[in-house]
Amino acid sequence: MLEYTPDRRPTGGLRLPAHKEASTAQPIARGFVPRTLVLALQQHQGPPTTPVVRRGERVLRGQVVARARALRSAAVHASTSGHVRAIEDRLVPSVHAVHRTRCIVIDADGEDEPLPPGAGSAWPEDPEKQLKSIRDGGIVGLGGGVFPTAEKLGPQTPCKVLIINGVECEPYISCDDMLMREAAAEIVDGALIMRELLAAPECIVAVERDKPQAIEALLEAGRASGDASLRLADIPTIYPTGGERQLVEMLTGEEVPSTHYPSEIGYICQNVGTAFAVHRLVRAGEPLLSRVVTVAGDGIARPQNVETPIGTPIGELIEFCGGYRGDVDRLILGGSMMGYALPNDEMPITKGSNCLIAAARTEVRQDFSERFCIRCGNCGTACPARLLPQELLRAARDNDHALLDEFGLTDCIECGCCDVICPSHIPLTEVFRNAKFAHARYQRQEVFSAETQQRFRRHEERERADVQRGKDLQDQIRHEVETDEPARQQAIEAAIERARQRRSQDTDSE
Amino acid sequence: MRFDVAPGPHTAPIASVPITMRRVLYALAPAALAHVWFFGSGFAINFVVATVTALAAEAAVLRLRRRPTRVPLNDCSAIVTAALLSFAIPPLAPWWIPAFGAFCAIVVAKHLYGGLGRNLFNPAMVGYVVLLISFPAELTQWIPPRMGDLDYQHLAFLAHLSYSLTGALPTDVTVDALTRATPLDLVKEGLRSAQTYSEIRAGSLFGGIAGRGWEWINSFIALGGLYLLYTGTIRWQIPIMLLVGLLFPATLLWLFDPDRFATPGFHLFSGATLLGAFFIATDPVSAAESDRGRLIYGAGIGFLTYCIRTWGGYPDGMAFSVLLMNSAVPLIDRYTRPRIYGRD
Amino acid sequence: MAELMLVIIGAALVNNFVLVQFLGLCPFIGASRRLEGALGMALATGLVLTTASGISYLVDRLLLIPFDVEYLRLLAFILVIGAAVQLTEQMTRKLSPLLHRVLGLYIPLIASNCAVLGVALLNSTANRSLIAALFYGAGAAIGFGLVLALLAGLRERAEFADVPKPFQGHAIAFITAGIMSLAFLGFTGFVRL
Amino acid sequence: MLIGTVVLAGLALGLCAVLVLTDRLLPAGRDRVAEQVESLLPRIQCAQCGYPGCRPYAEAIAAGEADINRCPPGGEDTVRRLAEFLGREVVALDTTLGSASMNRVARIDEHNCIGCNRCVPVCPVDAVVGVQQTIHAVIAAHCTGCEICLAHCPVDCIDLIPRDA
Repeated sequence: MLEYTPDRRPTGGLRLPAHKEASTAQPIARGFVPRTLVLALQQHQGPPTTPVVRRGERVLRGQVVARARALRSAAVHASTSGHVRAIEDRLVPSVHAVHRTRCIVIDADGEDEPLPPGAGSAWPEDPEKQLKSIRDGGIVGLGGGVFPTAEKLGPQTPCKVLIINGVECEPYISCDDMLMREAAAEIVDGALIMRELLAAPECIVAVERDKPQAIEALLEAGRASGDASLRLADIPTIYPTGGERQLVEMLTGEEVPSTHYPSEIGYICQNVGTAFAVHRLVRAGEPLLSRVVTVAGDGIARPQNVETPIGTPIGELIEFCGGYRGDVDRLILGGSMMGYALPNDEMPITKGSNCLIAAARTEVRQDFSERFCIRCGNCGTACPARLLPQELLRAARDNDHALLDEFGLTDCIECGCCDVICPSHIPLTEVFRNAKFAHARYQRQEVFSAETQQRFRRHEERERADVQRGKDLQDQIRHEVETDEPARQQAIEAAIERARQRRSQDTDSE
Repeated sequence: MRFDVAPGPHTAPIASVPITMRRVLYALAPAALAHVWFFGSGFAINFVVATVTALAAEAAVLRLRRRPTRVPLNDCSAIVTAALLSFAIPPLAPWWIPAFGAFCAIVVAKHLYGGLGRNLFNPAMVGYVVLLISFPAELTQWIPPRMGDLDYQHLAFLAHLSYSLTGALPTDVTVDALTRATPLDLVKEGLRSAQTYSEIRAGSLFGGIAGRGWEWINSFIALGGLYLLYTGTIRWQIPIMLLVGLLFPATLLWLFDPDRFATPGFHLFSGATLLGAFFIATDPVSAAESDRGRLIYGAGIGFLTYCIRTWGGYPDGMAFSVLLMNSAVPLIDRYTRPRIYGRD
Repeated sequence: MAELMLVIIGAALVNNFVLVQFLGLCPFIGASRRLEGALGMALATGLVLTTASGISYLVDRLLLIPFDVEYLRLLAFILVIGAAVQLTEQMTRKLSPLLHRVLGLYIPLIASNCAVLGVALLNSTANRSLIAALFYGAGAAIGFGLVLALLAGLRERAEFADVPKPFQGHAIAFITAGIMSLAFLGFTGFVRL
Repeated sequence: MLIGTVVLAGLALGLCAVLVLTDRLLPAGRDRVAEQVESLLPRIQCAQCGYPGCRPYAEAIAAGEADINRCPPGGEDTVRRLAEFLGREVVALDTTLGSASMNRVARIDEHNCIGCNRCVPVCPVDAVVGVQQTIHAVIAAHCTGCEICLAHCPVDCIDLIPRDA
């Protein structure tokens, strides 16, 4: 396995303090079994799954509780054995915000009884069936995007490079780092399986330079795997080079067009956690039942990484890590840059939750007083998508949608760099998020207006056609009247003649 | 347990406007001390008068427009404007010169457009140009540096203060005795009257590279500038390109005809070159916004300064070229937008 | 050749028609609300300026002086300028209908632009060759166009500034133009004509 | 004196000749301004601007006869877009013309509809479905909220509800 450093400099981005020392001090805590499970039916980007269990039914660990129909989906499994208490709507954290969705609530019985060994299906040979079993194994992208892995590994544009993303550049999050240190061999094996499935000529594992133990472990595992074409790229510690688009530009120099996904131009990015899950599914036949979650922040007694069963309520996870310490100002799901604040801690951990920060008052932004923009351009320099946030801010506040298109609002990845570097403390990311909603509504209205114009044009054509048909009819009648006018005249006279003769016969007969 | 919900990135911002402005003031401090050391207390008096007028004018305008006065006042951008203005005007200027200059800068150039961040032109330069054009006499009353071997008369602090406030001079001293032309004036008049540059340089007011006293002040300014660059308060595009825009034609023409053109070193260390490069042109509000735009903006100021100094009527063209490029900024911004990621 | 360059720089920058000689102020303020309109106006006025200065110079040298009817100079020049404006009007209506609509009334108003008449008269009084007159007209056109584009850019940016009520609209435009003319005074003494 | 008038008359005639010549030579440019103006309007054909549809209103604006603030469904946004496109002053919206808005759709009250079929032909986008003697219905996805059918219903059973209700 060849280690190299890409010779490109990332565009924009910030060097942020990592805040990862506390959570990487001890190894991943394993063997945690929660008391209850709340399994959301939709824990991936795509259509929701349908439940296959009823209330009161007993389920075992690893048993499918919700089946996925389309390929663009992923099944949901019971992460521990127990009884299904109810199937109801609950508040569940998704990729961008908290939303209400149907969940299966299971009361764990504490035995954690697994399925009988023969139950798991063996790893099939034919690639089509392999994708189906990945989907039925509930494997999704664990980097935070929760895109169904089956659909991403499926046949579309031929894959040029498979990128295993272990960059993890956002502060506080360290689940990938610990996973790479402790399970490097499994990750490399999972990567090779995926590469075989995609028939990708190249495979690059990307790790940030500030994770030496992880790089060491991966190099060791890479040499052991004996695959020569595997490469490891160490990436400068600049946020947000971990984003798909930024990583593709960093590793290949090619820019993903703003209207496409990286997978559509041949670059498949998979998180190290996903590679590990694929390995577990193929080698041990075990579906995605748990994931490593970083629990960090000054408000936690024992910050650490925990292998958490999917569906564990956050409150129980925090209890496992020693509960809160001091006054916790904010509970953030995700990193301190792109994560969002949770209203309470009763919500469950989903497949996409990679980090939980119980932030004390000093760790998070307190004052939201905003000044005028002094056009210093720092945000433009820090923007990884090379946008001009100060112009976007002005267009958004003026809600001038043509200008928003021109300055590339839809290309904003909401990484938050411009917010952090702005000397006037303007909440730029929040402004852009709201502007995106308004912009989407504006675009829908434009499409609706164009359709209406078409419908009105068809309506007018049909009316003109009716009027035209009316005129044609009249012309036809007038034509007929003129051409056979003499014939009609004779017919009338003949009729009069007959009438006169009949009358004369009546008078003769009297 | 319930928590409060706040939007957006949770990391606290790492910069703020007051810190930026205060850093600029710290960077200017050594040069200000050198100015007082070489040219007497004139600078200090002007600075105090300008700052008081600037803050008073800002407070008055904000109260007149019923706007909160506490936040804008403590970002001390008005003090930075006053400081830059005091560097530009001669030490021996009556009190109403800095006062009127600061008034024009703050009220006309800044608050008529809506306050910090909205002004189109650099306030300090607008104030200075208004003074330069309306009161040319007072604006040329420069005094020679207080060097050991120079035997020019100098005013003590109290005499200076009384002249500034009342215009009255001690009995045996006249204004003409005190004032001397600046090195830039000497060079321009000398070259115009067919003297060769080396003859002019031989004059007593000239030190190692440029005007005596001024060399030191400008080196301290350069020091302050490097501090700003190091702390990231300003970025390298504008200062470097300004110096390139100025020194490139200077060296070219100097190599072409050393007698009729001043040396690049002289241009670098005289007049407001370094002050303009690190403090005036890098005013974020009136400068171009994208990095490419700043390259053009800086180079433009440097080149125009050189043209005005060599062929123009005024000794130091920095103020005029800053305003000229400020008026070109909207066009520069429109045509130097960075290419968005993923779009051709 | 250098002398011609000096004529252009002189007309465009040093004694700029709008900001130093204060000629042609009404279209300068009127047409500079939007940058596209301003660029269109700059082109139209530039076309009129160059053609009018050329033709008026010929009319002056070939018609007025031989028949020594120089007292009719003003009338003849107005005729020439009117024709040039009508020519520009036709071209904009045919080539870019949108620009014609955006500028609307301002194209015929070029005829009343004192910079255009100014160039024609200045050309005739100063004894210059035809080429110098054309360059002088071109310099005036460049100067007018440059300054109009600059002000349009500044005014578009001033729209976002929260200008106090009494200064909104044309007032802030005049103040901006005033500061620009301050800046252009830096060019005084540049060209010793 | 005579020479002066002759010179001026000659000059004037010469210039006119040139102008007539250029007028014929220049190619007639295609006038797409009306099309572009129409693409800025909401195009829901509500005719509340006083013109029978958006195209005639766009042509009137392009010709300079109509003012740019006569489009109720477009609101302030359309006025600003038209002002920016045509380089004119932004004028306050004329609110007396009507209150059509794309955020509302028509709904026929099934209890009162007598199947008179008068609303179907007047709907500019054929969003009302139904034949004589049957209860009619509005396709919400196609309805633009232009309020034209409201006036034609003899039993007044059509009312406007928010679009995403």
